[in-house]
Amino acid sequence: MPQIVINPERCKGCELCVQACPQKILGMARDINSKGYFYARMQEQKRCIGCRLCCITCPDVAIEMHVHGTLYHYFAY
Amino acid sequence: MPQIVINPERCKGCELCVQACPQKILGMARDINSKGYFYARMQEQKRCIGCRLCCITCPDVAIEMHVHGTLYHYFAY
Amino acid sequence: MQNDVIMAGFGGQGILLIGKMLAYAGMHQGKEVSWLPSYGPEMRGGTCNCTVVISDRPVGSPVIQSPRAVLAMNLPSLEKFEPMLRPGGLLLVNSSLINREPSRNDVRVLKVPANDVANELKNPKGANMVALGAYIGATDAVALEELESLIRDTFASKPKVIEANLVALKRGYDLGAEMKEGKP
Amino acid sequence: MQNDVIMAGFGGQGILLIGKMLAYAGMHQGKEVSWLPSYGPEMRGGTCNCTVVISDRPVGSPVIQSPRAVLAMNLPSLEKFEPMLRPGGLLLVNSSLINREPSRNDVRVLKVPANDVANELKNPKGANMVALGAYIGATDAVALEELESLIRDTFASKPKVIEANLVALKRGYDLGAEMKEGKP
Amino acid sequence: MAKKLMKGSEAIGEAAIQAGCRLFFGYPITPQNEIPEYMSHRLPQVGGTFVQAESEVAASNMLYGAAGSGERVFTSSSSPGISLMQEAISYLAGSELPCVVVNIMRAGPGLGGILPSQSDYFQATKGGGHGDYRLLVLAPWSVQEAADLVQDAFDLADYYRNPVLVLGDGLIGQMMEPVEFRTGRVPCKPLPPKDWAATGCKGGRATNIINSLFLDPQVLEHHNQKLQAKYAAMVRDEVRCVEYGTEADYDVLVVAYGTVARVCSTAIEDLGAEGVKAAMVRPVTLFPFPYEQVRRAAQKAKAVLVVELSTGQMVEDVQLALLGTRPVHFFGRQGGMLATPEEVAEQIRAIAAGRSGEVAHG
Amino acid sequence: MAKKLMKGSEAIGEAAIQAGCRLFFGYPITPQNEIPEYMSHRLPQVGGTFVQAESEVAASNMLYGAAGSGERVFTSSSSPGISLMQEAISYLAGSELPCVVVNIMRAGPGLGGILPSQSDYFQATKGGGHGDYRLLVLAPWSVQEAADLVQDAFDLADYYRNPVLVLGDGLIGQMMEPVEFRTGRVPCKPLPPKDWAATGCKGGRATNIINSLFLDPQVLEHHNQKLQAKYAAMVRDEVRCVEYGTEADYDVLVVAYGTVARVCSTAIEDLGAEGVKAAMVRPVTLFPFPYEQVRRAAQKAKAVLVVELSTGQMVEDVQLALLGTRPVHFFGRQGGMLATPEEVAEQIRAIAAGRSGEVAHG
Amino acid sequence: MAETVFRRPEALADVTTHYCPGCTHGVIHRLVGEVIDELGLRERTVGIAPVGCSVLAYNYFATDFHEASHGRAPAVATGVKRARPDLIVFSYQGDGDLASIGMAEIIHCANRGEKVTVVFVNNAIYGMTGGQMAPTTMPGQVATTCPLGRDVNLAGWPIRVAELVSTLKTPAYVARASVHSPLHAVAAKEMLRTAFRYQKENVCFSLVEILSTCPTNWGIPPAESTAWLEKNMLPYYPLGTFKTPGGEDRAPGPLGRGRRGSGHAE
Amino acid sequence: MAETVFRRPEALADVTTHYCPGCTHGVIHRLVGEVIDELGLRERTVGIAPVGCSVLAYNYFATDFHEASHGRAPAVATGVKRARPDLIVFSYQGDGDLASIGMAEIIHCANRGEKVTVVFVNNAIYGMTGGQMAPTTMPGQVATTCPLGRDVNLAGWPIRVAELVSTLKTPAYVARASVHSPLHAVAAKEMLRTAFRYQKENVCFSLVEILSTCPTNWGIPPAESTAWLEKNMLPYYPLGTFKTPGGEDRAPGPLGRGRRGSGHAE
Ligand SMILES: Cc1ncc(C[n+]2csc(CCOP(=O)(O)OP(=O)(O)O)c2C)c(N)n1
Ligand SMILES: Cc1ncc(C[n+]2csc(CCOP(=O)(O)OP(=O)(O)O)c2C)c(N)n1
Ligand code: SF4
Ligand code: SF4
Ligand code: SF4
Ligand code: SF4
Repeated sequence: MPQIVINPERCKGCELCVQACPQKILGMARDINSKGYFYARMQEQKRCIGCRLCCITCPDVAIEMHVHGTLYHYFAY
Repeated sequence: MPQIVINPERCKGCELCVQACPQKILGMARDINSKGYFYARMQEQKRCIGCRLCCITCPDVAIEMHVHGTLYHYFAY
Repeated sequence: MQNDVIMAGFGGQGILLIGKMLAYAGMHQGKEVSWLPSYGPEMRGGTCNCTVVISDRPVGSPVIQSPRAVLAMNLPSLEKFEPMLRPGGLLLVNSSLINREPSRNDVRVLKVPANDVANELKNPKGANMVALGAYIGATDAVALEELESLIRDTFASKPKVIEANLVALKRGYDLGAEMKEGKP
Repeated sequence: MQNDVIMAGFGGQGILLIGKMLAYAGMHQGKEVSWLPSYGPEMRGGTCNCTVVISDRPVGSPVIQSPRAVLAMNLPSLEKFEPMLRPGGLLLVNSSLINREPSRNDVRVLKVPANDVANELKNPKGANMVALGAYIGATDAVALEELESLIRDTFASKPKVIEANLVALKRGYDLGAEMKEGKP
Repeated sequence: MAKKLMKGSEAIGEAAIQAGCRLFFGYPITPQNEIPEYMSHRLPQVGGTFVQAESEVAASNMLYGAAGSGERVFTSSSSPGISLMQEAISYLAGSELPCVVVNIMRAGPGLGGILPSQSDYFQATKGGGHGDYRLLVLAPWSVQEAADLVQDAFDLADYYRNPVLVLGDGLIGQMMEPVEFRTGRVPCKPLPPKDWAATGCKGGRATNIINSLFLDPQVLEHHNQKLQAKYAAMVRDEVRCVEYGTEADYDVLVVAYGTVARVCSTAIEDLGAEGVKAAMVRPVTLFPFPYEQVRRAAQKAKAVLVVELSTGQMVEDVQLALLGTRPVHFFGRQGGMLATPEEVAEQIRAIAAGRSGEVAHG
Repeated sequence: MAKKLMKGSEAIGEAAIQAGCRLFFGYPITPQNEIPEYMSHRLPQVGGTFVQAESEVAASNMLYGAAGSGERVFTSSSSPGISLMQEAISYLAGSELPCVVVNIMRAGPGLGGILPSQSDYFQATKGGGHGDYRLLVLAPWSVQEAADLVQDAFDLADYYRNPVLVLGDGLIGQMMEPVEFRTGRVPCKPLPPKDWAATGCKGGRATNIINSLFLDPQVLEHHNQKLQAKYAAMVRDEVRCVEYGTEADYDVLVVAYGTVARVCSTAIEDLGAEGVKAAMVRPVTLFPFPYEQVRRAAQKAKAVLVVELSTGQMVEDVQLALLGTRPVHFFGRQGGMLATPEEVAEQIRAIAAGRSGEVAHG
Repeated sequence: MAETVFRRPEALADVTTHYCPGCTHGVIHRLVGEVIDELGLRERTVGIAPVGCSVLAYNYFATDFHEASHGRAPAVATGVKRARPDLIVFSYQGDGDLASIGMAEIIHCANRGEKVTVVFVNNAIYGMTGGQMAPTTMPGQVATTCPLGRDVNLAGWPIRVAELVSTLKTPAYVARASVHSPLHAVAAKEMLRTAFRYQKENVCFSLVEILSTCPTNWGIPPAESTAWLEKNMLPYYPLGTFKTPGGEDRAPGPLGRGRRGSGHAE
Repeated sequence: MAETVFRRPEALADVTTHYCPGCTHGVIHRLVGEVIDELGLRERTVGIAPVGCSVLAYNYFATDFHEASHGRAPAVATGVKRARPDLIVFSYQGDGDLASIGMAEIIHCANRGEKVTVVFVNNAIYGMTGGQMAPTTMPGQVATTCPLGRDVNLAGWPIRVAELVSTLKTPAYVARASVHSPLHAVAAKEMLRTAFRYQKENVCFSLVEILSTCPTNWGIPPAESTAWLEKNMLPYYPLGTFKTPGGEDRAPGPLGRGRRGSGHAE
């Protein structure tokens, strides 16, 4: 099972990950981080397919992905 | 009838015209000009066919060509 | 007589604009003025500020070390400029975004909930006008009328905006004036 | 004691070479020396010259305004440098290429038909050696032996050239020596 | 025209246009990007031409071509970019081409920073390029003065057939002040016809050649002496400086130029209250430098204080002016840090009270 | 090694190799083409690398990369090419990179000519680039001294982490004199380890960064002060000059550097016969300038004569040294014309006889 | 027990960058960092930062770095590589830096065949200085120094760096990628890996041009910037490999004589 | 009564040049002069001299002239043309001047589409400074800074300027000619005429690269230099027209997708 971890302090709220996610399970928080940005958050972890597109698209390396058990990748990266 | 006029003072003796002349009627003088160069001279004006290759090839514009009567050029220039 | 103020806030809060308007108004009133923006590192984002001087005599240094007034539209600005304010000076705080108390007690503090007032007036972008109004209300640095006509020229094409901004400016002015008249 | 000479001629006459040889010889004899070429406009052709100074004390100016000797291998050189020669100095003229008389009468003139001598010796390129020999013959600026051994080293690979040049040098030397001994 | 509130950079651009300049070649660099940006939208409106060059090297050589064509032209940059122009500037001076170069100085060395500085004084006044040449250097202290000097710069350049450098700092470039452009302004110098320009040898006139190469050393020496005579004329006729409070008597004379001089004037006024007496000479032309004026004004003072946003460059010219007749003190800030009135006042106090050591060489 | 007769340019190249330099980046320009040419055949023989750069701008930035890698490296050029290096030189100084730059000066301004000149003194000593920085400047007067100073230059550069400029003229570059390269030469300075070099952060050492950008003005000011402290140390410890005849008494003190100083020495000797008494101070380091030595030597003289192949640049430093205590006279030739012993002697005579006017400012 | 399958590469310092929200400079940084890690080069890599928005790259990569003067990174890289051929040297440059002021340096660095890697970020604008026209700015695109949009009759057409460099005869690897979508980023990484591998194996000079966004100076929100890039830049800047070290000569021949193939005079 | 059918063009001053015997700089000067005369442009032409052996071109042409700093003639030409679009502006540059130090200026001048004409003399060497390696020096050719001959592994392959410039998208006329034989000179003149005509008609930027000899620094007598050029330079520097203003885009496309034709995204 994939798990997405977003670091709110590193997020600049560009929303590229929200756009990139094929499952549309990422969204923006209502409150701002210390830098004044509305940051991204995971809304439905269980629907995440672990494609890593959000991680790859994030310009600020604010997203990490962990896997519990095994997971087959659709593409090598 | 073509007539070739070589200015000995302008000639630097590079011999490019001698090489260019299809009639091989140009040669180098035995004596030097004031700059110390052995200069080119016409040896057999009457065999000149007026092709202008010597004029065109001379880097120092030392060669002029005059025509008495009419003359047909092999190529436009 | 000289009035000088450092205005500071987030990038999008329209700080530089109200600074320029203040300088313009001063100029129109025949005063000597200067407007100096912070131009930070060659890169985007972050906070910004500007220094405005309005004086009867030619402006000496356009850089003011200990200003007579500080207008802080957000917390970072308060933290950066409060210490520089000269004793007895005016500290204008945008209480909508700043919830901590100023730490200086040797200055006059004027709290203006600029964003709340602006939202109230259905003119959320007008918080800077509220703050500007409050500043002149409390200092008479320039005449209210001067700024009003300036707003009319500036937004000539957008009558709606003019109205909204005039109202915001006036509301701020009254808040500032109250303090001047020593009201709570 | 100081010897200095300006050597000048056409590009191809090997002037710079004999200048260097003279300087080398001086150095090997433990003297202070300098060799300075003319480096004209950034382009090819034309005449060239060099100034050689051989002295017992460190060489002051490597640029000599009024040299103790002038070695002129062609007419332009004579015309350019004759006037600079200091009174009583040595004017060495390559009479093979220069048919006009020197105009100075306050200097010692040594005419050497360098090219004729060289051709005679079947060593047409050796005119510069003849001239060099004549110069030291007339001045003893350096010892003949010094130059001879230098020639041996320089052309070590080409024994023929060595021989030819040694002969040319010696012939020149004798012509120079004659004058020194005041012969016609 | 009525007064307008303008950024220094824009005022500089508008001044050039008012002076009849219709050509700008430049490359972006902070803190003067507003100059090319202003020219890029303004020039087309007046039938002029703006070209963003590929580099400062290219810009300065485009300047050469346009100036050699007899047109009024200018470029602007900031410290690192000006360093890249040094070869071309030497060529412009050597070929005697009239043009205007604006340097809005930032802090160095190297990439340094982008905040105000005055550390290019030596480069500007002694010649950062090779060879013996001089630029006429003008240093404004306000937006209005920047506008006025830029217009004069074009006249001076044409009159002397010499590049003129306007030396400002980040403050001048960035701050807004009221500016007025006088209508019907007359040139500050008579403008000789540009019959030397390379514009095509029509009607069989002899060819005009824009050139700085003289292979014959005698000719090149003569050319150098001609240039020196021109610079001597500048020294004789073009020195500009402003004195503040020198009619009264004072203990300390401050010498400063550009925006930092404003800081000094504030300091001097504030000190008046305390009874500390100081006056100021502000050079407006850095070359030619007002040696005579500084020398004269220093007579009344016990000591002289030079204030610069550098580690001390103009201070050498002040010492050359005084030649030991008065102690010379120096106060400088670097790296974009600005001297404040308070700091300068403290320096003056210290000197007046004899609490400060003077500058020495070697 | 035994004495060899070498061209100055070749001696400079060989000296660099003797000093352990294995990298040369440069671009051809008269009168120093023999330096790159010599390096191009010599370096491969000793396992070094020669790169003909596409320009002086590129060469000076290649220098930056190689110096930042901790290797000994040098480049050479002549006046116009050195002007093109000004931005990079400011970067090299700002990033504190040890390297050697040779300028074989030719006459300017602009393309000028190719004959000897000393008209880049200001550029070399005051800073032709932007910002407050200094180069250590060494000026040889003979081929042997050129060879010696080039070797010292590498040591000084490494010791101070600063670019060192060797300032010669066309004569130094072109003339041949005997040279000796001492075997087993010891560095003229202790050589600190180059642990700051960017050579890959092996074994988890913190990353090394070669940089001159400091966006925080406080940090940049601090960096500037650090640099100034370094320059102050050079002023304290590195001044070099040679005095001639200053032990005897004399009426005129001559100050000259480089090959023209040899002309002056000849003139002084010739005058001895006439009973005209003169001595000379020859600065070997132009920065730091021997202010103190010039001041001391001038005490014994009635007047001072400065001789340069320029319109007068070093003369300002001499005036700063004397601060009016002695009259300063100047004699210069330009454009590639060389001062002759006769001319200089006549100048000295005139001064000794009080027949000559001194230099003034403003 | 959880395994981390995506994390910050070791070659990237664990700091927040100054880049604007959504600026893909950050993506390119990460891709380069990942490649350096995967090839195991971090401890012998030296980067060259340009003058541009990425001027602070020396703070963002966990490798030794030089900060070069504007446009000269290829010359600095040459200096480093010639001094220390054992090091892996890469420059990271913007389009103003590389294609405007630095044109001579990049052409000659490539032509000498310096064994370095150039990461060329083409965002069609000058970012750091606030949005002036770049040599790569698109026709009609508005910039602060072309307020009416780039006029090709006055400023010429955008320069295509990959095409230009690929026509030099000296062997090299030249390619163009984009990072406006995650899958394009994956392809970009592949090209970067190839480029660094060629250097690691001491084969040739390599340059990867990467199309990137500048939401701030384009004046377009990040999420829309990617679409703008795709629509406006991709057609003019085709993606792909333009030159490989062993491959054919890419220079055009004289007209009428067809294109010069690898058969041409060696 | 005799008619003179060949004489010095009016646009060439009646002086002896400093060029070495047999140096074809002189031929190129004459061809340019003849074209200027034939198009009737002399009185409105301004030439830009480079730094190189042709630095004194300002003395040899009977037109107004600028002497530019080394490599910057295209920038100077830009300044002149933008200041006075009514003038005919041409630069005359050597290969060190144009292809080495001046690479950025020529690429950008061409890319902006400045309506000037560049006469580029490629003699594969630095003449004026005494025979150092040029960017155009042939592989194995000896020069004073590559005493063992140009090693393409260290110095790269010779730069082909006509090819390089022709790949820019901005419309231009780009061609390469030679003057090593009279008939080649005739063809060269034809190209020069075309180039100047395009400028006269205000159509586009034009560049004509002309292969030329340097007997002095090649160390080959003039009469043999022409043969050396033919044998060594012609195969590597093919003659012909590389780009015409109306013609197709000459830039290579990504590999595998064939060559980019004029059909490509405009
Ligand atoms: C010599 C010099 N000229 C100009 C500048 C100003 N400058 C800094 S960055 C830059 C261009 C930045 O644009 P680009 O290279 O495209 O990089 P980006 O910021 O878009 O990533 C310029 C012109 C400078 N620092 N130095
Ligand atoms: C800034 C600068 N760098 C270098 C030089 C020296 N220089 C003069 S001409 C030249 C190159 C000449 O070669 P090329 O351009 O091929 O022309 P050619 O002489 O072969 O006709 C060089 C390097 C210079 N004058 N200025
Ligand atoms: S991509 Fe990264 S920075 Fe952008 S919103 Fe998502 S997490 Fe935040
Ligand atoms: S015109 Fe032709 S035939 Fe006559 S001399 Fe000249 S080359 Fe020979
Ligand atoms: S300005 Fe543009 S390039 Fe620079 S950081 Fe912001 S978005 Fe990125
Ligand atoms: S050096 Fe070469 S290019 Fe120069 S004039 Fe002589 S032959 Fe011609």
